[in-house]
Amino acid sequence: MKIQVLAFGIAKDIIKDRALEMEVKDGISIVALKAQLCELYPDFEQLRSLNIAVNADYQNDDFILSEKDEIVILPPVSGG
Amino acid sequence: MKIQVLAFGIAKDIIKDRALEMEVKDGISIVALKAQLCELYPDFEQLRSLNIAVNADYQNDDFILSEKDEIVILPPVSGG
Amino acid sequence: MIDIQLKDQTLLPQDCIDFVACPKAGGSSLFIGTVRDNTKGKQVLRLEFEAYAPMAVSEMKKIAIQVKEKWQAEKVAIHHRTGTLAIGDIAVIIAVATPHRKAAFEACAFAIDTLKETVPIWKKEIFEDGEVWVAAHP
Amino acid sequence: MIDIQLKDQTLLPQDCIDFVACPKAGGSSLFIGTVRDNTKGKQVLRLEFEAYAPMAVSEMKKIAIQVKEKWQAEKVAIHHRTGTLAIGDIAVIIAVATPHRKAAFEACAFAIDTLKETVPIWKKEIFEDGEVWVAAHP
Repeated sequence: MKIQVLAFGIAKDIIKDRALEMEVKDGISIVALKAQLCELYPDFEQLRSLNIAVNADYQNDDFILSEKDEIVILPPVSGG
Repeated sequence: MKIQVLAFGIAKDIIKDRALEMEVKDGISIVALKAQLCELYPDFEQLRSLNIAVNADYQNDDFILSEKDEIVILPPVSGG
Repeated sequence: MIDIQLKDQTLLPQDCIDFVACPKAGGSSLFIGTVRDNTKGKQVLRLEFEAYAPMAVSEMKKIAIQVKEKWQAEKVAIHHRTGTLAIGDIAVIIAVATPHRKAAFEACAFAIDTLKETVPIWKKEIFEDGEVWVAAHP
Repeated sequence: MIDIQLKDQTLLPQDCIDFVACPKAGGSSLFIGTVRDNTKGKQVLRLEFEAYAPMAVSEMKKIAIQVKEKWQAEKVAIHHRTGTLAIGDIAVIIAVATPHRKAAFEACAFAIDTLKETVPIWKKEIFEDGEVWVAAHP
């Protein structure tokens, strides 16, 4: 399936864009998506943490993604 | 010696005035003054605490008072 | 720097915030104490605060100096009200700016706790059916 | 009651103070986070804050709800800035009103600690000689 992944903060600098279209296997899990992202952009492995938000919520590594989800790369947050 | 003692809060209600003139023995200590006050006004014994300030500062029970000191009865404070 | 005020006019949090604002400090903590509408469920009509002014100011100064020393606070403001206060009025404001936020909270909590123990200010609660000097009796 | 704001305009402490003011609450605690002029001794020129807005707002709401439940807070305000901030500008304000003051400090400290861990907002420090996304790397 084809998914759109949004990026913020340093993730935007790493992919050099605000969003990324990716071809992934159907029913991919978050952990597998992270692995695929790290393969495409090894700089992700240097971060203190890497989370994926789905529809504006944190989800665990085993969460299964679908095409209609809003998927966002969350590098380590630093608000406040 | 003759001393002037100022009162605030409930102490003012107990002595029914803002100040009190007292005849005390020369070189009286704070603890002795407190005893004399409690004898004159037994209501002081009902308070949670009773402190005497000398020249706008806390002093211990063994502090010796003199005529020129500014002496103030401090009932339990409740600011804030 | 320290700003101590004891006055019978409305206290303004913004004054304290402006005073402690400081480019070296990353965080400031404020405590604002207001007049509650009840004590143990009994409706309070108003409060009256009385202070032994010279000593109250000097005890508040001592607290501010301790806060500066113990928590490396850049700036400390302590403002306390006197006179008659209505429900919701501000009785006290404490503001502390420190380089790191954990210290700001600790310092601010220490300041209000100590103020309530040492500063010669007394408050009387006025109820429908009488009045009470707060905390006078055990 | 809860007031969550994420905006690219100046944050006003008085707005938060007014929001949490409440006759049932005897005390409110505020935290004001400002832009420091240096990081580890290195001069900061300005900060840029970026947020994943819908999730940032919903995570701030979660914090406010937790604060209300854990500390019986009457009112909670969390305002966070986005965009470009100069030294001394306010990045975040948290205000909590509780019936008793100890709870107000604890709740306010919890809120800012949690915000820094969970809310998807990122800040970039701009120095003379470069820029850094804060806390991105170990």
